[in-house]
Amino acid sequence: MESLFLTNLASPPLLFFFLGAAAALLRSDLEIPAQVAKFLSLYLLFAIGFKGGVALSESTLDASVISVLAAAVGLACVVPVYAFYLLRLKLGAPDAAAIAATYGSISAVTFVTGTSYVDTQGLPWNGYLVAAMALMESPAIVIGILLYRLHGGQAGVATVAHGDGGDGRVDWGSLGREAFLNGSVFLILGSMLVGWFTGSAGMDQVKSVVKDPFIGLLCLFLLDMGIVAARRLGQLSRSAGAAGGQLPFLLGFALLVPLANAVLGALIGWQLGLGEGDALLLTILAASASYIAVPAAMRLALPEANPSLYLPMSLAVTFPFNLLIGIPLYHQLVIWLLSP
Amino acid sequence: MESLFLTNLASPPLLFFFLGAAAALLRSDLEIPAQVAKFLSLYLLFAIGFKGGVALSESTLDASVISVLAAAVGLACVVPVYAFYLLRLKLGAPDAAAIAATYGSISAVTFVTGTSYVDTQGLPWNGYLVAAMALMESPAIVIGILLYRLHGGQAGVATVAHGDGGDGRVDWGSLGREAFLNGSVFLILGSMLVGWFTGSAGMDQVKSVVKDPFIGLLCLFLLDMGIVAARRLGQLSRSAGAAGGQLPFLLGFALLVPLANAVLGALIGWQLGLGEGDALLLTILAASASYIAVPAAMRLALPEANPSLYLPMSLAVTFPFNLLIGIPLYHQLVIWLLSP
Amino acid sequence: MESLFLTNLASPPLLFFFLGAAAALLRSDLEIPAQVAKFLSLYLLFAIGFKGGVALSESTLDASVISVLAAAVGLACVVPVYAFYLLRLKLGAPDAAAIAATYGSISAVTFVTGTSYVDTQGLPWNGYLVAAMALMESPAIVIGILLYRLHGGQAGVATVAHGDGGDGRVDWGSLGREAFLNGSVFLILGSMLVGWFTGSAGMDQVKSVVKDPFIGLLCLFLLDMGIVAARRLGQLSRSAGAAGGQLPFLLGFALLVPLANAVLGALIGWQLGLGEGDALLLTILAASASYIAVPAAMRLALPEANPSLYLPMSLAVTFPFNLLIGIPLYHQLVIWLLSP
Amino acid sequence: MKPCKRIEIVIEQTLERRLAERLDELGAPGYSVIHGVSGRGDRGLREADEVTGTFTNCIFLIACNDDAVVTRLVEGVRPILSRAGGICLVSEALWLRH
Amino acid sequence: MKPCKRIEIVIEQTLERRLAERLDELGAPGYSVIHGVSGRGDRGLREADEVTGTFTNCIFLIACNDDAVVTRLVEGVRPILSRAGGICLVSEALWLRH
Amino acid sequence: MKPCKRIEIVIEQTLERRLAERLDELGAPGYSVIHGVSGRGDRGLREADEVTGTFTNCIFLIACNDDAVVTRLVEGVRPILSRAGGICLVSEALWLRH
Ligand SMILES: Nc1ncnc2c1ncn2[C@@H]1O[C@H](COP(=O)(O)O)[C@@H](O)[C@H]1O
Ligand SMILES: Nc1ncnc2c1ncn2[C@@H]1O[C@H](COP(=O)(O)O)[C@@H](O)[C@H]1O
Ligand SMILES: Nc1ncnc2c1ncn2[C@@H]1O[C@H](COP(=O)(O)O)[C@@H](O)[C@H]1O
Ligand code: NA
Ligand code: NA
Ligand code: NA
Repeated sequence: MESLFLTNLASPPLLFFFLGAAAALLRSDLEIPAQVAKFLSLYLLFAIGFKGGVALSESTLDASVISVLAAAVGLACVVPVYAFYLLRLKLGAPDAAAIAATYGSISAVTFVTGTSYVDTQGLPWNGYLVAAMALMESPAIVIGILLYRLHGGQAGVATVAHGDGGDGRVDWGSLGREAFLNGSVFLILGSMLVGWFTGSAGMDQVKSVVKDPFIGLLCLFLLDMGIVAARRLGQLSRSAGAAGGQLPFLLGFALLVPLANAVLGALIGWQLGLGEGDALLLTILAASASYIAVPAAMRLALPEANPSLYLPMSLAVTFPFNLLIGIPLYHQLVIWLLSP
Repeated sequence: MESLFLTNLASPPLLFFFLGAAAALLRSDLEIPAQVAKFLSLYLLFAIGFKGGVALSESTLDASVISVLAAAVGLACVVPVYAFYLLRLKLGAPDAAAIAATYGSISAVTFVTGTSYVDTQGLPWNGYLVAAMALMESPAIVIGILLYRLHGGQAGVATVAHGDGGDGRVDWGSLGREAFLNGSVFLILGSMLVGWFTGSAGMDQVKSVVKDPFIGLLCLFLLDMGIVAARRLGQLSRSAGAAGGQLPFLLGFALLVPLANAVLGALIGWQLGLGEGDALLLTILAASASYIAVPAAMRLALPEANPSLYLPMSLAVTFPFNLLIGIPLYHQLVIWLLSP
Repeated sequence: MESLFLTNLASPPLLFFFLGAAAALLRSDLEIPAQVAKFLSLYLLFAIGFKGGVALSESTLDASVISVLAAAVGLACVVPVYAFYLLRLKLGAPDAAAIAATYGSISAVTFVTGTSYVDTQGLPWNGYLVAAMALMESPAIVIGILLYRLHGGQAGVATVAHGDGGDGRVDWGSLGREAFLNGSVFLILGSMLVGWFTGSAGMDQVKSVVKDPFIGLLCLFLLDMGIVAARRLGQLSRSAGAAGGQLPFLLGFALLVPLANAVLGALIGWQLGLGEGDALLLTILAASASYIAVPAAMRLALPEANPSLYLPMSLAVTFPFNLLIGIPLYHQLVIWLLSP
Repeated sequence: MKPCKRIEIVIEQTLERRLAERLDELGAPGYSVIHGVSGRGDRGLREADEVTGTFTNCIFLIACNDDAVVTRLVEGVRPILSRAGGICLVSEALWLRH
Repeated sequence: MKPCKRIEIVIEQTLERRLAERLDELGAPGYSVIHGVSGRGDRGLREADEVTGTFTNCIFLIACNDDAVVTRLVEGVRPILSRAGGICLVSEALWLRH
Repeated sequence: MKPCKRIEIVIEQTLERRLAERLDELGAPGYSVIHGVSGRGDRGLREADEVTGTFTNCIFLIACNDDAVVTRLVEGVRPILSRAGGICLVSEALWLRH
């Protein structure tokens, strides 16, 4: 088991994440220009989507695949519900809804780092997990908003919450657009379609963009994420303090809920009879929390939720935790569950 | 013939163009950051220029090459003239001149997509076609301005048209700079020179930038072009409406003039005895309309022409038409002409 | 000897630098977007750092390595001192200090171009030279400031020089941060650490980013540097004129001091018994002058120094001189010194 | 040159499109948007360093010479600002008619 | 602090260099240029999304404390704006002499 | 809407962080920063074209409704500007309270 952690530690992407965090903590002026960082994130979605689509085109879409996708979506619908009621113990409805959506959805970058871990371990995995990832992004956004409407929509500021019209009604059109046509969701799904349609002939044409530089560019992107995550950490403690001394609760949530979700994910993978690589990736998906798609959508759908809570929780706590400890730990869990 | 269309359809660059268009039409917030999109366009010019230069260095520059280059330039001088008089039937001199220049010049990205089509079809082609492309960019700009001066320079706003000095004279210095030292023209020509000078030894040093990732990066650039093209389509119909219900005329122009030019290009290729790949690329050049070099130059030389006409016509109508239908159609035409 | 110059001339990176310079001189609007240019510079530091680290992990760190590193740092401490007193003959203390720091430090891009020259020549070189480069960046910054405090800190504007507090004291905390935690210094050192830690297994994962596209991306970065350098040349002559007709002195300095430093570097390399490649790289480091790390730090530590002097001197005079003539000349010098 | 009001709104990048649509609805004669703005305000530091736009601002500049429209614009953006943060400044200027 | 005029010009990115040269000719004491500006005006939406700069704007800010120069600048840029689009605003400010 | 001052400072990109810290010390209620600004001034052309930020500017916008703080801010940034270049403008505005 120890060796899983060590292998993980010696991976360049992880080390560049911590290099970036060190730069920010030491107040170096190192910074990836914003537009390039944005492009690197698009590149990762494009590449993982395309790879997944090509893999899909080479496998058969049978009942077992459908059941994995259904289970993944189910998980993405259940997690925000239990998370919301847990969070309501300490937080108002808007923050609880936004954080619940964040943890119900997934982090594509965590998944992508997971695939590079799985590849390094020499484990095979199936392309439809990319489809599972894409399908798990959006439901939590819708469910988060619904829970908020159910439990807080009647009060105060909330009456002018949606559509800015002051009439207290949900604007389903724009909510749907923010959930399902969100740039990152759209790009993964679209690239997956293109990859699936063009198959391995398409892959031959683009593999020196989609495959070869993948880990190297992931390093550069994680360098930036490390910088940003370290900067946000301080913000989290200030905001959580201002919100009534909730820091310990929020930190606990950001570390324990992913673990609980990982257990759920691993159990599902085991029940569905997935292979080691696939089960691990599903577990990583379950454990991950969104810091790109959901925050962007939440700012539009729920602006009264404080982004200085949900964004740092997922980016600066859960993400590094998953990268550093989570992935090898979940791997251990999966090995243990799958071993006869 | 059908199979040419299908092969073309299954090409990742084309599909990413339409994915981008779908994103924009569905109002997704997917977007390639502006500075990166600009850089990708520079990359494509750099790469195609370098490749062309290296190919040139490996071939002999004989009379037949010279005659192809001369024919290409001739075409680029004739097209804007007939296009201008055609357009004057419905439009004022500034718009007619700008659109004529747009269709007389070429689109490097269409050419680049054409080379990837030709490569996919396994057809050989010669580097001097890149030189032909570079030489075809600028003449139409100068001719467009000359036609405008000849036919409209005397009236109204036009008297302060050039050099902003209100004296009605053409500032040839800056016109020449805009036509021939335009960033994109300069970069293609310059990269071609470097490629030609350093030859295959130079190519060995840079081929993993210039060659390998070419199609993959073209996909990402066309994703962005798809987004932009779809956004501009609406603008075209509004502007053409405002200009007096000219939409049908302009759409007809944007579809039929490229076809006519393609026939001209194919005939020239056939007369000059070019091979299938070369003749097809020359045809594609003839059929393509500029949406990078010429619009930038026109804004400087002819600001009273409405960019909401000429830019969407070439970017949102002619470009996708060429990509989707034009290239395989021209291929069919060339096969038919060249077959004994 | 002539052939060294010719080989150098036929290298794509060099030619793209001069292509960029030509674009700027001809007033073409060719330009690499600022954020991408910044990212390319970070990429080069990342790649050279990682490569150096991996090379380090494969060599043994013995006494001879330590002595090279010590000699390199020593050189970086001595050069700014003699340069400062030389410059004081004609310039005020702030400008003298800033220029001295510039020439005492090194240019990572010159080094990087040097490694591509050395590779092209088929000469082996050792990874610890990257460490030498990283260690040579910062000392000159600190020494420049110290010299300034020693010789000018008492007068006029200078009394509010540091920390903006008007109390005339050096803020060592922020000076140290600017010297050693400067983004570019930090990124080289950090990437070197990651490369050293992950070794050749890490290299296998990232080599299609770190190695393969290196020269091609260097071409694109140097294209931009050529544009910027040519633009700055005019500024240098204006500023030097305004500073009292110092242009000849400053040009002489920018050409002769690098030569002198090169001789120092070559002598050290020879004394330490380095191989041809290593000795040449050390010579190039000695001869190079900073135009990224030091200018950024100087603006913070010594804002009264005129950046229109020190930046153009290193970027627009010394850098192209080293690229075009310096590197093959230093190679000749090293061959001559090392030949038995 | 005719007198007009200059309205400046600093708002989160993610809300750019929504604010633009609102301005259109409210009859703004036009607007310009500056991107990639960082800043500090009641909600702390926003460093424009992050890929979602959540910690990035943009600045809208609106010139408007109809005072009734100015009032409508200001009242119309107020609820967005009070829910999502940001500031709005109004100042006097002269608008060059060309 | 001395009184001055603040001139703001929103113009198409492609014309940046030309406007800057014009300002130099007209004797502007200096200027600052903000890039990558999107907007809406008489000529429709300009989304700053396109590689030629044709649908991107930039904003010039000019501080000028000489009223004669201000008039010259405004009159000098008027023909550019009337042919190429864009707006120009003039407002009052105080300029810190340092 | 309450009256306030609009302070605009054009300063070199490399000094952004330092100026921001200074503004915090001096009690600015908030600020916004526009990046990638080019310009021309006493120290010549600055084309925002270079990777160190040495020839790039940024613009700080500060709204402040406390005149004592305004004075403190202006006096506090003056030494930075006189040593490093740049300009500072102060104008009147109304601040929308939301
Ligand atoms: N006093 C101020 N002056 C200038 N900009 C401000 C000010 N207060 C807030 N801002 C800008 O508005 C953004 C959001 O403000 P807030 O909602 O107060 O956090 C900040 O990030 C700043 O960019
Ligand atoms: N009323 C306005 N307020 C602010 N900016 C404007 C306004 N009208 C036009 N603009 C800007 O000027 C650009 C060109 O305007 P126009 O020539 O009217 O299309 C627009 O894209 C906007 O960025
Ligand atoms: N009169 C002015 N109007 C607007 N911006 C100016 C003016 N003077 C200087 N600037 C800006 O301030 C920067 C530094 O000015 P300076 O220190 O005078 O070179 C310039 O690059 C411009 O961006
Ligand atoms: Na999750
Ligand atoms: Na054409
Ligand atoms: Na040196």
